[in-house]
Amino acid sequence: MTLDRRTFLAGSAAASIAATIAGRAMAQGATIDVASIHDLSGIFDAYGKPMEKAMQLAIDEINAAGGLAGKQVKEISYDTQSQIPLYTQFGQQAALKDKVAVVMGGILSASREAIRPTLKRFNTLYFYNTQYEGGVCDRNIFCTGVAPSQSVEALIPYAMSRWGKKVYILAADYNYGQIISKWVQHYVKLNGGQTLQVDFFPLDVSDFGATIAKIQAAKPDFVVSALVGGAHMSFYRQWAAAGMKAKIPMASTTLGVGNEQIVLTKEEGDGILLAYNWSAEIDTPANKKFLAAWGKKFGADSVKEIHELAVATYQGMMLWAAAVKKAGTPDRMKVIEALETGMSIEGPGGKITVDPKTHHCTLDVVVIEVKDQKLTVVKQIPQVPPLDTQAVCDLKANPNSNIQYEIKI
Amino acid sequence: MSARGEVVLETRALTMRFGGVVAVDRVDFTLRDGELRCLIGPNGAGKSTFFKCLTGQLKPSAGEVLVRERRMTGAEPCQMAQAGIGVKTQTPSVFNGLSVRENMFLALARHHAGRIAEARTDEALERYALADLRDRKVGELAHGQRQRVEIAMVVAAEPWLVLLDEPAAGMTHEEVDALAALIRDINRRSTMIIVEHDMQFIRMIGDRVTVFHQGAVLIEDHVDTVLDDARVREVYLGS
Amino acid sequence: MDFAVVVIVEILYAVASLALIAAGLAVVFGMMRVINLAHGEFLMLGGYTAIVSVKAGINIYVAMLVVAPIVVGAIGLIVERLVIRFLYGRMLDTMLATWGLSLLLTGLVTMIFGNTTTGISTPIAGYRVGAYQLSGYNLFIIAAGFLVMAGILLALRYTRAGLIARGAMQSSDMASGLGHNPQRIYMITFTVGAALSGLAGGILAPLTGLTPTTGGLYVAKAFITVISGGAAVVAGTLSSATLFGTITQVVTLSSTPVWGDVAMLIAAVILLRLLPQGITGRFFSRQV
Amino acid sequence: MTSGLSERNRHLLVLAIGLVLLVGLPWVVDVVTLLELTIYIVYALFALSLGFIWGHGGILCFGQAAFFGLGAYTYAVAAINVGESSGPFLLAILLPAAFAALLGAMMFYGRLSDVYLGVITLVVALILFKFVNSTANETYVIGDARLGGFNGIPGFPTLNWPGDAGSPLMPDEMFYLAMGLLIAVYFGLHGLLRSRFGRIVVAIRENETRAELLGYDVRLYKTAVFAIGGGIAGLAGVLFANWGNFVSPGVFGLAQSATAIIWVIVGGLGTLIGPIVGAVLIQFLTTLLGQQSVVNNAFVLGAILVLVVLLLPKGLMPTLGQLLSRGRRK
Repeated sequence: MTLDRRTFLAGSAAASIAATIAGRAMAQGATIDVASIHDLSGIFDAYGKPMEKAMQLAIDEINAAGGLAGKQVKEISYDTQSQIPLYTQFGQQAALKDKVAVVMGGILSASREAIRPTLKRFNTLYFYNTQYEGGVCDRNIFCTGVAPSQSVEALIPYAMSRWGKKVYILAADYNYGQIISKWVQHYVKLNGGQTLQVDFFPLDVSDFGATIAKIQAAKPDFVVSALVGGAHMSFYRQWAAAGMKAKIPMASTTLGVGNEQIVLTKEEGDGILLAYNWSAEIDTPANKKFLAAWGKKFGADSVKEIHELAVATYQGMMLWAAAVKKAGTPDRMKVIEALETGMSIEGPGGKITVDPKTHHCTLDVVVIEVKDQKLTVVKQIPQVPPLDTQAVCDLKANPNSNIQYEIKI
Repeated sequence: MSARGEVVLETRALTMRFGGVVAVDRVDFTLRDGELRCLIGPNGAGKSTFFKCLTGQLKPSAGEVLVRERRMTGAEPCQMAQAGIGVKTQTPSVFNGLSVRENMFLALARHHAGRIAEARTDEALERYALADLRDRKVGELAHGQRQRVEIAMVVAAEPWLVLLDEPAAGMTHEEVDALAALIRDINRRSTMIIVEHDMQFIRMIGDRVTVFHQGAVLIEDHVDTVLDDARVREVYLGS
Repeated sequence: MDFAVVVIVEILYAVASLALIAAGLAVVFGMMRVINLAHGEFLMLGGYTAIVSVKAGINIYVAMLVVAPIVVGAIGLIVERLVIRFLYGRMLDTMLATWGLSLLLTGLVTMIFGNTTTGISTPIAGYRVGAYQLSGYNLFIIAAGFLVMAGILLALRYTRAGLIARGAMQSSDMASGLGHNPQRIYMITFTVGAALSGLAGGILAPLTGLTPTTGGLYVAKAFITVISGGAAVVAGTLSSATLFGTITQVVTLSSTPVWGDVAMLIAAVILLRLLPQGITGRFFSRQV
Repeated sequence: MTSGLSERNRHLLVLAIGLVLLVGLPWVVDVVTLLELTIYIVYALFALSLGFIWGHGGILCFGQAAFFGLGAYTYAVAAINVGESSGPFLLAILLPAAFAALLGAMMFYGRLSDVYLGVITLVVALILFKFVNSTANETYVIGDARLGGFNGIPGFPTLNWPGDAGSPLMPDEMFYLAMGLLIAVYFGLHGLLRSRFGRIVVAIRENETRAELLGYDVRLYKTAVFAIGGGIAGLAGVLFANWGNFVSPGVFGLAQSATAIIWVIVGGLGTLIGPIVGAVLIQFLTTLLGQQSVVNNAFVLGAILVLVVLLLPKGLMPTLGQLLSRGRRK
């Protein structure tokens, strides 16, 4: 995009476009503004609401410690209402009107892919703090959540060793589900297993009766669910209602990310295997401090709302803050360069380190079993690098790269 | 004044069924050039259904409609109109929301290009004595005036065959007299079929009359003969 | 063999749930020629009523089968008195006004409960057919669907109220001649339609999660089922529900739910193109 | 039409206001507001497409978003494949128009009307939505463009100066284009309605039977009107796609069709300015409501729709026109 053309255009709109494009004019306000763009209502609100709280907590802590580069940090929050087009719109507003230093946000991969081009076009730094399918290769974005080579890589062999080799995959029908289901197939094959069938479901499907019958006809050893959002919750209910819990076990790449285990009953959730970066049960000082701070700010009841994505958001915000401190300025390029030195912080989920080549993170992984509406850790794997994206992406060599790689199987 | 010209309209075993009800039952009907034919019959005799089969508003279940020896069975109303047939429906069917002038323009615009149609419209309004109503919305006019507008619209297109469904319904005595004169005038140029209820009116204009009963043709003859026929009296008055 | 049973149960379930979803709309459309586009929201309100009642400690069956229809019936009554009654005979205006109502109710529920998914678990355990596990709740829905349809049929055919209602729909003059106020009959019919929607919403609530916008998912299906069925309330709804339910489920089982839905929609388009008056407009005119 | 102004003067006034807004707005507002206004214009154009077929053609389409979405997606897919935007721009108008013609022919030659027409259009939009929504798999590609399913298509080449793929339109130029097109379409439709074709279309709305009995092939005219409406909706879709540089299946959604109906009914049926005013007013209100969280947006829109149907069945602009002329007469 050549957006530095036609600066001779008069008029205030044209002038302000020119100003935006010429580069973010720094040091305008008394605060450093940060945009939070999450789904705070609609069918993805279970993911978004705690992420927004995590932003608030992180900013409080940053400001309490004296702010950044001599200024307080101010949050500008947008609710995208679980509607993907609103990401584009709010992304534009954050970049052009609010002129924020960084955008933290995006939940579904679809929302990330909607907002990523906008923020790149308007030179606004972007942090995507969600576990996702991996492969994004773009110097303007940092991805702080777990990727398949971290979560799926841990989950599938563990589940296969417990239950068997034949797998039936259910996935949400958009880029996340499409790609993660390939990773699942990849790791199933790698461990000598067999994928019987992959079924995709649009996010508004809530009746899984026929599917449950189909799964039984296929007779898998276990089911892997990559279902997403409020409507897909009914799958777990219907699965349990049909009495399937005792018959076919299940692993999931998404359950628990929105704290589904506390919305589902014990009978519906128990025994499902998961793998993420964080569980409330991780016994480290950083995690204890984080839980205590959250409880203090939002009330003790609210602690159970914390989930994987909230923790990733908190860690993403803290990583950015550390980089601003190091660079001494919130200027986009300087912050990117600081992060690319391989910065790390100690977060509730353990040590998290930026991988300079991919802008993804090396982090700890825990395999989890749902028990009594809690995420019980059954296995810990320290410091797993983002091998999937590393295999295809090198931003040091190709800083202008701007695509999402997909695994071929 | 009996049949004079060639056959211009013919139906062969024309049948119209609605579900299990046979509204028109194998009707053979012939109309000759220049005729003024009345279709009569009690309510539910099938004359209106038969009429709608001729105008294209209903698609007959069986049988044929021939217009000047061309098969037009099941043709669309617009095709019937394009074949030169003008139709006035039972209740005034006009463009209520539009002005009298616009109504007339639309009647002419199918036959003439825009400019010519505009000019002809004003002529026609004069000819049919509608000029002083020209800017009024048709929906605001009295019932009789709307009937006049509709007949004028039908006739202005110069059809060779004019089909009228109960044109005298709801008219005052004076209006009926004027209508009878108008119909005789139209008949000088066009062949006509008139569906009618009002015996008085039929006597005024009558020539050949076809009587419908229970979906079939009961009798077809000159008006005087028909109205004296015992069977017709029985059908109309009940036994 | 076992799988055949499973397939049949799944098809029956799809037919029954379509019939349930459409029942309230069918009564209101069939009897009054009113297309209620807030129908989906009536279902949604039935669902919320049931869930709120259960969470307040009421027995789940009471909540679904008694509380939900009463509450939604009452809402229907209010809606009829405030809006619908001014619009009788203006089909298009009624559609638009009820569409507005649907937005309004969605907004209202969002303000009260938040735009978020809620749900309750089904009260019936699964059962076994040969090697297969089936949801027990599906059987409950099948029974409920057919009972509701039979109930409407019997009520219209054999009760005095049904007779009067049918008479009024044929000719409101006749009904008033017999000393019945057609306005009152319309009011009662609409209320009953709303109550049926509430009942359906309550029954379906435990199955799928509820959001304030759930109504939108229902209304299109109900609308298509009822219009394709044609004028006859029970025969129409049952025949189109059977057709669409079977198509949806067969295609879903052999591919995915999306194609199931798409197949149903395409079937609806073809059907309406061939039978513009709906199935019963052609084959069963003059029945209920 | 009765109004205080003569018809000619009224159109001159509309033209003048349109031109003033076209030239003046970029000078007085900042870029974010200009972007916001551009989307109002896009919606106004979409409303106009429905207002034309409904208010003048008498066809109530419950799935107008089908053509809007088709325009948006056609543009996105074609732009990715072609690069230069002129061809995709035209294609994205012609394809929805052709699709509307086909669908219209199917409906009107099958003599479907009223509710049945409503159901079919709604269902067709739903089918498109469901189909596009389930194309996330990489096997759904057209040329170089992946359909993307729920994700939609981000980052396709936006409109450029004709013939020069290297110079995309800037936000302010997008505004000029959208506003210019809105004015052009408005007066284009105005001229069409004054032509013989347009007068027959209005006559068909007034009384279909009479028009047929006069020999007009109603099916053909309605199909043509529907196709024109589809083309305009497609044009609005193209602009929408370019505005956000993003399309997703939501453009086919029920909500999209529904809002258009609200715009038209609030603004007023049977006028061309009504749908435009309706779209801008309602969208402005939506934006205002979006900035607070006390009252829900849908709640207010729904209430407005109910009240308009009950109290102002003709819509805002025609009612306003009547009031004005009554005021004059006194």
